[in-house]
Amino acid sequence: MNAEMLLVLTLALPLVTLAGCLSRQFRRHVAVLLVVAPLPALATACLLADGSTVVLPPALLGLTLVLDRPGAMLLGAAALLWITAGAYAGRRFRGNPDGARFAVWWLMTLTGNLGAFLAADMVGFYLFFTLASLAAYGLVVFDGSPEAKRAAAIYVGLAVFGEALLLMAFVLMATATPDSSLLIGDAVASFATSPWRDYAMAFLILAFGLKIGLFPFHVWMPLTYSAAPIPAAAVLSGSAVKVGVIGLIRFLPFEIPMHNWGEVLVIAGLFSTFYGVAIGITQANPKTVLAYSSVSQMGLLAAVLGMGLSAGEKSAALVAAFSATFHVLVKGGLFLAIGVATPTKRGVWLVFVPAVVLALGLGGLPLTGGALAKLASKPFMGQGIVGVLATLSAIGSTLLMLHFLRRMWSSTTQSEARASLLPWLATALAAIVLPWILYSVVRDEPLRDATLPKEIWEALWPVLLGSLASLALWRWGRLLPRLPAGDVIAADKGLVRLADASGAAMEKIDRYLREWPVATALLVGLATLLSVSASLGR
Amino acid sequence: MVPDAIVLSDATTADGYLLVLAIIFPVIGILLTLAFGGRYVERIALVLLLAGLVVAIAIFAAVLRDDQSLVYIVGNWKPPLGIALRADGVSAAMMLTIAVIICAIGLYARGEFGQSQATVPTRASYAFWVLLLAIWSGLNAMAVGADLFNLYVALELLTFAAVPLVCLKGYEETIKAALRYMLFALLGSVLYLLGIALIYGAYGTLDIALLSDRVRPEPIAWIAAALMTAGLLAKTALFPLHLWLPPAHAGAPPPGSAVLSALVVKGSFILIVRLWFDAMPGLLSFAAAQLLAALGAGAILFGSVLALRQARLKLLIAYSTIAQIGYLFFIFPLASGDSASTPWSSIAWTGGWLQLFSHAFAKAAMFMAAGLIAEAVGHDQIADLRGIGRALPVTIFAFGLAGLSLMGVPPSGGFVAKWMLLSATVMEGQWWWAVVMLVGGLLAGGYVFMVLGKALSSTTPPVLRVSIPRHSEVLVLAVALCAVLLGLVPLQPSEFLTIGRPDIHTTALQ
Amino acid sequence: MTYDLAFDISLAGLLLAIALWTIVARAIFPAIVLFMVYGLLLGIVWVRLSAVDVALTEAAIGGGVTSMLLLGAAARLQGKNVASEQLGLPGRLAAALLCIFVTAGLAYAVFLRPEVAATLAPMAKENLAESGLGNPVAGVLFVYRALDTLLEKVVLLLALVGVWSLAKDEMWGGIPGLRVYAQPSGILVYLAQVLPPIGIMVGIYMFWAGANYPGGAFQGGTVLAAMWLLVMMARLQDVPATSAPWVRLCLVVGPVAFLAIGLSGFVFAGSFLGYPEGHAKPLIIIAEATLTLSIGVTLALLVAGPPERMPQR
Amino acid sequence: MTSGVLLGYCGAVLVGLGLFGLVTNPEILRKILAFNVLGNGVFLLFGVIARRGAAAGLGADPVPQALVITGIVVAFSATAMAVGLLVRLNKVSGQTIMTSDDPTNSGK
Repeated sequence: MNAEMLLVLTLALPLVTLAGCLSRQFRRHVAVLLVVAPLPALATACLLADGSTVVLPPALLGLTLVLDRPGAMLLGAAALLWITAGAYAGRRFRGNPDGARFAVWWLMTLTGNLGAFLAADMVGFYLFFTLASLAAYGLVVFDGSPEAKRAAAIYVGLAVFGEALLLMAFVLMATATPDSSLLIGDAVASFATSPWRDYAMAFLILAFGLKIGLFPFHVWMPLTYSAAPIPAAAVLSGSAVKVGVIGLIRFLPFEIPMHNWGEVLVIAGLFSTFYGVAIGITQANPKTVLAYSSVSQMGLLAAVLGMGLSAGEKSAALVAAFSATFHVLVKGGLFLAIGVATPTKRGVWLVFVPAVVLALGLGGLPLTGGALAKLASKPFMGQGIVGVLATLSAIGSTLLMLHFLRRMWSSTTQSEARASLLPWLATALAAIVLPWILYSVVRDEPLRDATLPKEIWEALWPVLLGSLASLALWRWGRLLPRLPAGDVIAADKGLVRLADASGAAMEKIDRYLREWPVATALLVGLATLLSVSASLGR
Repeated sequence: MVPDAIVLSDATTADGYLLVLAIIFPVIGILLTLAFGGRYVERIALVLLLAGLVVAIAIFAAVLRDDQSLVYIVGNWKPPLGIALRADGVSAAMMLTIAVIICAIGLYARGEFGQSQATVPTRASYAFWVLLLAIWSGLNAMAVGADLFNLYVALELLTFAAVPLVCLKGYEETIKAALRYMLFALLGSVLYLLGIALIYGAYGTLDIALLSDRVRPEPIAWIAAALMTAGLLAKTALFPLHLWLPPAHAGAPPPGSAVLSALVVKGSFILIVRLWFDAMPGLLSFAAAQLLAALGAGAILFGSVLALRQARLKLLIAYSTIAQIGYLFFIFPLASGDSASTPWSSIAWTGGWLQLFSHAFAKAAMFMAAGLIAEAVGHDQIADLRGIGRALPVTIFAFGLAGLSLMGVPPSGGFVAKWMLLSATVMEGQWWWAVVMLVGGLLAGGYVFMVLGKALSSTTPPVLRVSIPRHSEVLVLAVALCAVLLGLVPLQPSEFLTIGRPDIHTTALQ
Repeated sequence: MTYDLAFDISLAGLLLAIALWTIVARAIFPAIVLFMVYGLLLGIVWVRLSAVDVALTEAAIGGGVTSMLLLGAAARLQGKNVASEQLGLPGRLAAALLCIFVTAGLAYAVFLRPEVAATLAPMAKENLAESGLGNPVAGVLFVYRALDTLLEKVVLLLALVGVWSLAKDEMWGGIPGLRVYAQPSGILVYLAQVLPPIGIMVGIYMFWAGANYPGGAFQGGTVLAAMWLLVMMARLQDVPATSAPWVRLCLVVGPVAFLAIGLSGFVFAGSFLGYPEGHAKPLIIIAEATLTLSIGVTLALLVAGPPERMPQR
Repeated sequence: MTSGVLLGYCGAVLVGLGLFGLVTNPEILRKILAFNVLGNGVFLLFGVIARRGAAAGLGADPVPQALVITGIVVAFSATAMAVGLLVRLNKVSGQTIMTSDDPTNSGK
C-alpha cells in the first residue's frame, strides 16, 4: 500500500463507517467499530514519518493532505487515544440504543480531529477544524442533563465564535497570498509581505487561543469536560484540543520573528497556566479538576510557542508538538482512569499507581514524558522571568494533579467497576513509553541527558515543593472558596439578561418597523435616500 | 463620457428559442388546466416540470458550450421597439437553480396536493399546481428579461402567483398576511413603474443593453433608479421593508413557503442587480452601494436576532430568510470597487450569486423539512420538538446540513460564498461588512443549534401523528445536499458567471 | 390655445378635487361613486393627451368595472372598526409632508424634460405597414411588444385563479357570489334588456376598429364584461358555475389562440410571436377576437368574485 | 406651460394623494382605492411622456400608451385580487381595517 492510499484511508475509514450508519442494521453494531476507525491513522503516523503529500481531486474539495513531523506525532498519539477510548466507549455502549447516536458524533469528531493534523490547505484545515468543533457538541450534550445542555450551548456558541475568527484570519491570509494559493505553507510565507499581517495574527491567536482554552476563553473547557461522558471527555481533552495546538504550529510564522505577538502569546499562556491551577484546586469534581489542568497545560504550551515566535525559532513548533503529544495520552488516560477507578485492591494497583505516575508527569516528575517535555522546551524558556515562571508552573501542576488524585480517590464508585481496564492501561503505557521514543526525533541531544543527576534534581524539586503544597491544601483546602465550574462564565446570568434585553428591544423595534404606515413611509424615504446617494457620485 | 463599446449581440442566437420555451411551458400548463377544469392538473404539472427542467439544463449547457449569452428577439422586432430575451451566465445558473428547486418542490408537494386519480381536484391542490407553474414562468421571465417593462409584467406574474399561495390554507392569519403582502408589493410595483416612466421619458428605450449606453448620471436617472430600486426592495423584503415576509412565509403551506423563501424574493433581487450593474452602470455611487449594503447589514442583524427569538419553527426560518437576503446586498459595494477590472470579474460577484444559489437550496430544504416535521407532530413549536431527531433522523439531518450552509460552515455553498464575500471586504478595505458577516454567522449558528439542540435531545421522541414516507425525507435531503455540493465551487471568481456580461468598466462613467 | 389651457386647468382642478375627496371622504360609498366620476374625467384627460386608446380603457375600467368591484365589496363588508386604528394627527401630518415631498420630486422630474423628447413614434409608425394595422397602439400591443400582452393575459387569468382560490373548500367550482338582486327593480331589468345589445355591438366594434382606430380587445372585452354583469345582476341570466366547461373554454380561448399563433410564428415567421408576411392582419384579428371574448369573461368573473354556492342539481 | 406639463403635474399630485391614502387610511378598501388613484397618477406621467413624444404625425408616442393599457389591466387584476382577499378576510374575521398584526407565536 503506498503512502497516498494510507493518507486517504486515514480519513476514509471513519467516513465510510459514518456513511454505514445510514443503514439501521449497521448502526446497531457500529459501537464495536469505534476501535477500528482510527487504526489507519495510527498506521499512517508510524509509517509515514515526514513529508508525504497527497492532493485530492477537486471533486473532494481539492484537499491537500500532508504528514509532517509535528503532525505525525500528534496524529499517532491521537489515534492511539481514539482507539483506546473507542474501545472503552464501545464496551460501554454495546447494546445500548443510544450507542448509534453516540457513535455518529464520535466518528464525525474523529474525522475532523484526524483531518486537522493532516490538512495542508486552509480550506481543508477549516473544514476539519469546524467538523471537530461542531460535532463535539453532540458528545457534550449526549447525557441530556440540564448541565450538559448548558455546557453544550456555551461550548457551541464559543466554538462558532472561534470559527468566525478563524475564517476571518484565513481570508486575510489567503487574500495576501499570491497566485490564489490556499496552501498553509504559502500563506504563512506571505506573512512577510502581507499588509494585513497584524490583523491576521490577532484573529489567528484569538481563534486558536479559544480552542486551546487560553484565559478568558477557557470557560467552555471545565463545563464540557465535566458534562461529557467519560470516553468523550477523554478524546475531547486529549485529542480534540490539539487541533488548536496544531493550528498554532502550522500557522504561526516562526521564520518571520514577530516579537510582539510572541509576547502576547507568552503572557496569555503563562497567565492561563497559573489561573488554571488557582481555580482547579477549588474544584471537587475530578473531571473539572482535569479540565482546569488542561487550561494550565495548554497555557504553558502557548507560552513555549510564543517564545519560539518571538525568537523566530522554528524548532519550538516541534517541541510544542512533543509536549502536546505527551499531554494527549496523559490527559486522555486520566479521564479514562476516572471511569475505571474503584476503591479495591485491583483498583489501587492497576489504576491509582499508574495514574500517580501520569499525573505527576504533568508536573515534570523525573524520567516521565513531562520531564522530557520540560527539558526539551527549556532552551526556549530561557533563564529570565519566563524560565522562572515555567519552573514555578511545575509546582502548580504537581499541586493540581495531587488534588486531582485525591478527588478521584474520594469519588470512586463501584458502578463502572466492571469496565475494562485494558484501554486505560494501554493509554497509560503509551504515555510512559512514547515520549522516550520520540525524544530523539525532537532534540539532537542524547537521550541520556535526561537521566543526568542535575536534570533529575531540577525536575524533582518542583514536584517535591508541589507535594508539600498539596499537604497544605489537604489541611486547609476547606478554607478556599468553592468556585463554580467555568468560573467567569458564572457571570453569564448577567450576560444572558443583557442579551435577552437587547433581543427584546430589537423585537420591539422590529414590531414598530413592521407597522404599515411606518413601513410605507420608510419605503418612500428610502427612495429619496437612494436618489440622493446615487447623485453623490463615485 | 461614453462607456467603451458594448459587446452585446442583438440577434437571435442559435438556441435562443429555449428562452421562449422556458417562459411558455408553464403558461401552457396553466391554460391546459384551466381548460380541462383541473382534472389532470397534477399530471400536467409534473410533465411540464420535467420539460422545464430539460429546458433549463439545455440553456445552461448552451451557455456553457458557446461561452456567450443566448439571445432571442421576440417577433424579430429588435429593441428599442421590440423585446429581447437574454440569458447570460448568471441567468443560466439562476434558471437551473430554479428548475431543480421547483421540481423538487413539485415532487415534495405530491404528498400534500397530489391527486389520487383523474378526479376533480380540491381547491387547494388545483390552485397550488397552477400557482407553482405561474411562479416558475415568472421567475424564468425575470431571469431572461432584458426589457424593463417586460420585467415588470414578469414581476407582477410572480406577485400574483405568490400572494394566493400564502393564503392557500385560508386561515385568518394567512389571509391577513397575504393582504399585507399584496398591498405592499403593489406599492412596490407602482414605484417601479414610476421609474420606468421616467426612464422611458428620458432615454426612449427600456432595453437594458441600450440603456447602459444612454443613461447619464443626471437627476432624472437618479430619481428613476431610486424609485425602481425602492419598489423592488419592497418585493425583496429587504430590511426595513420586511413587514410582510414573516407572516407570509410562515403561513403558506410548506411547499409554498419553500418556493417563496427560496426563489420568489430572489426574482426582484436579480432585477435590482441588473438595474445597477447592467442598465445604469455609471450610477452606482459609493454612497448608494454603501446604503444598500447597510440595509443588508440591518437585515442580517435584525433577521438573525429575531429568528433566535421565535418560538415557531416556520417563523424562525422566515426570519432567517430576511437575514440571508441581507448578505446578497453586499454585492453592491464589494463588486463595484476598484479591486477588479469589471464588477463581474470580482470575487464578490461570484460570492454574491453563490450566496443566492446556496441559500435557495438551503432554505427550500429547511422549509420542506419543517413541513415534514409539522406534518408528523401536528405543530411547529420549537420547544416541543424534543427528540424529533430520533423520529425523523433523515429530515433533521437535512435540516442540519441546510443550517450549516446558512452558517457558512464547510463544505457548503454558504461557506464558499461567505469566504468570497469576506475576501472581497479585505480587498476593498471595507472591513465593516466583514464584521457584520461574522456576527451574522454567529447568530445563524445560534438559531440553527437552537433547533438542532432540541431535536437531538435524548428524551423519548414525540408521538408521530402520521408516519412520513421515506422518499419525502430523502427528497429534502437531496435538496440540502445541493447546497452542500455548491461548496465544491473553487474559491475563485467564476468564469461562468461572467459569460455574456458587457465588457464595460463601471469606472468609465465618472 | 388659451381656451385649451383654461379647459385643461379646470379639468385638472376638478380631477384633483374629486381625487382628494375620494381619499379623505369619511364614508366609503360616496368615495367610490366619486371614484367612478373620477375615472370618467380621467378618460377625458387621456383624450386631451391624444391617447384615445388609453382614454377608452381608463373609462371602461376606472369608471366602470373597478368601481363595480369596489361597490360590490363595500356592500358586502360588515362591521366597520375605524376609530381605534386611526393614525394620530402627527402621523398624518408627517405622512402628508412626505407625500407633498414626493409630489414635488415628481413634479421636478416632469419639469426636467430632455432637450429632444425621447420617442419611438416614428419607428412604430414606419414599421406598422408590415403588420397591416392602422392603429399604432394596437401595433405595439400585438406586434412589437406582443410578449407583454401575452404575459399580461396570463396575469389576468392568474388573478382569477387567485380570486377563486379564496373560496371555501366545499364551494370549489361553484357559483361566484356576485350580488344579484332578488327582486330587481324595473329600471335595472330595463337597462339589462336594452343596454346589452348595444353594448355588445359597441364591444365588437371596438375590437374590430381597434386594428385601425382607437379601441381594441381590451376595451371591447371590458364593455362585454360590463354588459354580462348587468344581465346577471338583473337575473336575466344565471351566474354560471366556475367549473362549467363553457366558462373555462371562454376563459382560455383567447390566450390559447394568441399563444398558438405565437408558436406558429416559430415555423412560419421564423420567430415566436412573429407573423408570416402578408398574414399578419388576419392573424391579429383572430387573436383579438378571441381575446375580446376571454377578457370579457375573465373581467366579469373577477368582479363576480370567488365561488360561494354550489349549483342546484 | 403646455397642457402636457400641466397634466404631468396633475399626475404628480395624484401620486401624492394616492400615497397619502395608502399610508394613512387604516381601512383596507380605502387603501385599495388610494392605490388606484396612485396608479392613475403614474399612468398620467406615462401619458405626458407619450404626448411629449408626439411625432411622425402621431398625436402621442404609441409605446407608452400601450404600456399604460397593459398597466391598467394589471392594476385592475391587482384590485380584484386585493378586494377578493379583503372580502374573505372580512368574512373570516369581521375585519375591515389593517391591524398592526404580529405573526403569532401561538397557533399552528
